Amino acid sequence: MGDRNQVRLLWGAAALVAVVVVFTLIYKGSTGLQWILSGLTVGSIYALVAMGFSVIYSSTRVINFAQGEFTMLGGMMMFTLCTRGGLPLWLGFLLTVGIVTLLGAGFERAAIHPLKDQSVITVIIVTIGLAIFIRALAKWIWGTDPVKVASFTGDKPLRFFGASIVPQSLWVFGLTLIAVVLVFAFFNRTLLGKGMRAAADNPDAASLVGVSASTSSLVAWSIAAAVGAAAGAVIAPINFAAYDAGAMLGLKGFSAAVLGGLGSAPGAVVGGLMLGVLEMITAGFAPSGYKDAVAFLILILVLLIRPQGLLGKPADVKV
Amino acid sequence: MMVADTLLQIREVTKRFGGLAALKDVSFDVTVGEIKAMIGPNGAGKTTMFDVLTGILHPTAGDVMLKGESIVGLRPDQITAMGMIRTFQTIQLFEGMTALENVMVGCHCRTACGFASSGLRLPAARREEKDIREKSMDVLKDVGLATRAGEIGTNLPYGQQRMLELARALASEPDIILLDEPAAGLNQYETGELAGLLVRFRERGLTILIVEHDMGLVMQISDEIVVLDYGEIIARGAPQDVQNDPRVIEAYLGIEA
Amino acid sequence: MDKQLARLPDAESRNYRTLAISTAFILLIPVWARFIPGDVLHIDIVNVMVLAGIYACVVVGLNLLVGYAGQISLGHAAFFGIGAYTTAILCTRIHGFPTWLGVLAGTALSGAIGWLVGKPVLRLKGHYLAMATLGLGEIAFILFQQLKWLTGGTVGILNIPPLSMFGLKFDTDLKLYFVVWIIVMALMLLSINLIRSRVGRGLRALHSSEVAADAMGVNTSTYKVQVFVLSAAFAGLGGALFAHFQKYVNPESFVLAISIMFITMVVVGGMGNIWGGLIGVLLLTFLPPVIQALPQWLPGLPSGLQNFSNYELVLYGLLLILFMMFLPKGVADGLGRAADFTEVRARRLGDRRKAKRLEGR
Amino acid sequence: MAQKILRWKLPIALFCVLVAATLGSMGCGTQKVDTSKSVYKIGAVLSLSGPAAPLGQPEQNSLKMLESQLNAGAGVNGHKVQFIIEDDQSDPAKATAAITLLINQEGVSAMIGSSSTGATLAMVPVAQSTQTTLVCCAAGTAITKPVNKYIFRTPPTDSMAIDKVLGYLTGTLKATKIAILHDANAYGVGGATELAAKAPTKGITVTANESYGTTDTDMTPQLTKIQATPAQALVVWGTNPGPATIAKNMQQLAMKIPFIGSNGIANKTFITLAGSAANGVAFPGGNMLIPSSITAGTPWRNAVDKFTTDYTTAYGKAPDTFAAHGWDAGTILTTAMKTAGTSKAQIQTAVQATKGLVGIDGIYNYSATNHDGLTSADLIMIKIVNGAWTQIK
Repeated sequence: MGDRNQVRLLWGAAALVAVVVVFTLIYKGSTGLQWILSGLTVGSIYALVAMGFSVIYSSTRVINFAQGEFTMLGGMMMFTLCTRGGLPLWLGFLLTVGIVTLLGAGFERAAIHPLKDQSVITVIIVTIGLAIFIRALAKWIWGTDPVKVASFTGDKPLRFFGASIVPQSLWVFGLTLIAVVLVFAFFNRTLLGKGMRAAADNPDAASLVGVSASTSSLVAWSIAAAVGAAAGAVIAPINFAAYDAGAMLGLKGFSAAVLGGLGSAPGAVVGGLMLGVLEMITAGFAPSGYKDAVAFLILILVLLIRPQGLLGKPADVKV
Repeated sequence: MMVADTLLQIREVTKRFGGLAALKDVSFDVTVGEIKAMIGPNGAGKTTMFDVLTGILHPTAGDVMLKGESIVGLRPDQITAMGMIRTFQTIQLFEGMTALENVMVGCHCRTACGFASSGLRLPAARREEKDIREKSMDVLKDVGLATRAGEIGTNLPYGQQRMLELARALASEPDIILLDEPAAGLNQYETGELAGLLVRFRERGLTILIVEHDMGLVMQISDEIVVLDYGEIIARGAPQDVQNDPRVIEAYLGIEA
Repeated sequence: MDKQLARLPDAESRNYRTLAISTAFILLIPVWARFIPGDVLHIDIVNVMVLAGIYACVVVGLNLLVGYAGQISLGHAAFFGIGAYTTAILCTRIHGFPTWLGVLAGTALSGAIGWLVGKPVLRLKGHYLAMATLGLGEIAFILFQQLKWLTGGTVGILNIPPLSMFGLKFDTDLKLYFVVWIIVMALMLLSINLIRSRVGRGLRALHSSEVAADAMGVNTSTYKVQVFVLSAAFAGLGGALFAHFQKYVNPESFVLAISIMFITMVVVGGMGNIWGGLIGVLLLTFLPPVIQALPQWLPGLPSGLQNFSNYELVLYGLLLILFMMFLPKGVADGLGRAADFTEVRARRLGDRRKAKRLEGR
Repeated sequence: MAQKILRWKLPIALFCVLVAATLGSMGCGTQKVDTSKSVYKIGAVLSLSGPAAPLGQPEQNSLKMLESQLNAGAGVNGHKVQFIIEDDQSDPAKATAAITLLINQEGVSAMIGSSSTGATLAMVPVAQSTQTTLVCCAAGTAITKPVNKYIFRTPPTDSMAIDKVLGYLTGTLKATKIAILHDANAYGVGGATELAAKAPTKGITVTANESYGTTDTDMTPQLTKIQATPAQALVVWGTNPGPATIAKNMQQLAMKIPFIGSNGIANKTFITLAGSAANGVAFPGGNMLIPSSITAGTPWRNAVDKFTTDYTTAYGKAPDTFAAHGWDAGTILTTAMKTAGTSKAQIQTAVQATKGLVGIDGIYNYSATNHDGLTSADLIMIKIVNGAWTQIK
């Protein structure tokens, strides 16, 4: 498929989404706006998780099935540190991110690094093992009941044009924006980041840039864990943190990452927001039981038209 | 039905990747039973041409005819079935398969048993399997790898891996075989053997299109040479003519300097 | 001498022998299972083994897809479910519908749907294929939940009759045990044949390098679809047996976690090793009860560990990681190497002879 | 030749070992000693992990408590009682395996469980084929409708809760138009379907019947849909955290219509999660949640008070209704075994003959045609006022 077609397709997709959104707005007015706002909130949550997937993928080609668990841990830590421990938000947030990042890095050294020569699927199964492990541990520590973390800046909804949104959503938007800018800058502006991308494309090139696959993997896992934890901490007040929240977040995050194109941070955001908005609009129009089915159907269709996701690089046919 | 004795006709083939053209309306024929060499500096588009010929890539423009039928748009396996097969610049033996099994894969397009008959091991399947084995053994003997049949292909020494790839290709009973730098990484002695082998096959009526950097080999065996540079044919003709062609020398010096 | 060479051992030559013996093993299990006191291993072995056999049907097929053709699927619970629901619906709605026919129908329908979705989806590669299949699995799950008129919604389908064939009624776990495991062994035989065959080589070639396989004349796109259909059919068969085993189906038995369990069984057991699927199933089936039995074996464990539901999954996750770290090619691979070891001397002996003969060439 | 022998050596050796083991064990094949003579064994399959874990764990707690209390006393007819508890991980297949294990290997005389409707229905065929009495802690109507000889239930059924809700809607709220928003899982769908079916009989029209995924984090689209209808009240059928999210979303959308929950939110967790949004929410729940709702001095009230204090001292938190379900299931079976001993047939008869048994959830009366035990009279409507439960008289 030539580049021109690619671009055309992208615009096509964008136009399609735009049409759907505009239609919803016209047809449903403020209600439609409400759906879209909710969609954007949920979408940014997906986007944040998706970014974790993308970071690890773009530098190691591995899909980390424990990404959702990092997010879950983020929420649970916030609960322990701030709600239970009474620490100020900013401190709790920093500690949360710090601890989970260490966990991520530690796990990479302990279980991923030793597998550097193994097939990707093997590593993926290891991440599944990790997910089970973390989830069980969390259940052991925090029990089965979902917990509540107070919103950062109160629950008084902000309303405009008849739609309303909780302040916490703004925090989620903000974090998403910061995260995507940082991650993007890291992979495209810093030498290390560029080196890591090269490392994934072809190890020899990487050694030229002076980045070993080993460092690359360690850094990637740390970043992914950090993003995941930050996400968990910020979304905890919206979706109640619970030991088993990771599974759903992981699933949706993975979907978003693939939809946007694995390995592209902006793609993760686009994918996440698209998924979120589509889900909410479907929930609004269709019988709500089918909303996830529709979301997945659209996802699959997108992949069939564009096998590498919306912003992903096409897989090169090299002999 | 097929044109005189030209086996492969390449007509103004152009291949663009995004902006830049890897091949600019290249045209030449390969006649039955000849050894034609395609040479040129790295990045001249030789491998791209092979990919186009074998259906891995589709030409942006132009046409390719095998035995008088256009093969543009056909799947690689269909083209192989039509009697044109290739080897790869970087050895592409199948992991975990014995030398024998590798060659047996080569027989694929000449055999028919599908999931049902193979899964149930019907008599037909057994018979076919036996034939495939024996034929593959013969091919292995041909290239002198008979003693290695039971070993995992990728564990063989480099030279023998090249030979094995050749054998695998031959097992598909091709009319024309495209060799992508078959001598790469071979030592003097092995290269000599390869040369002998190719000539022998040609005597059996096999047509060969070869891409090779080893000028010695090229000059020794090829009947005609096509020189590519930046995706365009800059010279063609008998070995010695091409050898003395200023543009060719320039092109090569160009990359050496 | 050519004959001699033509009979050279290839990768699978040992399998038929192993299959025969392992069949004997497995068919004997119920006999000695009765003498394992329940407090050693806290499970009903026959009952657990029936379920294991049912999962094995799925995993053996999935191994052909993932291990040999190198195409991943995270949605096989869907085909498992389609098989289960098909026979469940037929046998409960149509009075006196022959259950074995229901099983066949389940297998067939599952395969057919596998073809429908496989054709488009298998153009995707790697993680994108994983995502697409995962999505299909989720969609199937949601349909199982939402199509109340057909599937009974979340409540599911009750009172599914036990399996019966040629006038025999397989209404106890023990009877079903033999049916299920004979089927599993039949599927194993089928897979071994397949892997040894032209098709099998094609699949392995496709796994190793799609481009090279294409160039060697293997119609990879068709093969992908066909092997996907086959694995879907196996999964459907497993699901149908499951329905008649549990006599009740509801969507909860076909969630994403089950798909992931299947793929995990394949990988832990050993991708691209015909025994991998089987070993993976047995391993992951018996791991939890063994873990559960740990406290009584090592009474030193802290009391917090005594409550099984707390630590079982923690250990399970850990072990999964460790298995992959120390046997990254799967347990079957490890066992295989162990078995080879006993043969090494014999092989050396044989090879030397062969070598001699060849020198005399 | 040597080759061949060696090739066969390993498998054959293993094979012989197995055969030897088999024959050996047959020789000294003393079946494992049957201890059930001295101890009354009751099996329990509960969801201790997975989605239904919040139900299974309190049930396990109270069963353990009951066991120790009985054995501290005379046990049952002088026999010690043992509840053998298995985790089904909220997975039907695991539930089937667990009940088979308990009946075949452990030789239990009766069964309890499971916590969720799906797992319970998966256990029914086994209980039936082994003619073992199964007292379940799940509320799904499908379990006892039609009545199955061996299957009994402790918790109030969804239909009872629904009757209670309908009564509240017509009586207190005088509502004629309601909207339903339910979890897409078995519990939510079961309740919603029945509510939608019964509402018209009470002169109530359902203006919207929407669902949400158990793990969804935003239900505003469904709510806006409902907002667009003339519904005078919203009935939410689901378990935490869904309803809490809905309460918060309603606050966000400034929806003022009353929120009526299911007995799935009859726990303090809902109040914690929903915070201020929880105020004004009404739901059907067991009397035991508000002991004062039971006439003081009655045996039931005393039982509830004792249970509550014991449980709180044992586990550091007040019991919820699930704890009560577990306790009652245990009590019903042990009471039956007083007369029936370990004979499965007699246990079934005895349980079915239960009359006026004082439990925690209520007073149990079973019969050949009714295996539900309780009636909607055993439920009350509860309203959350300033984060605390108050009974709606």
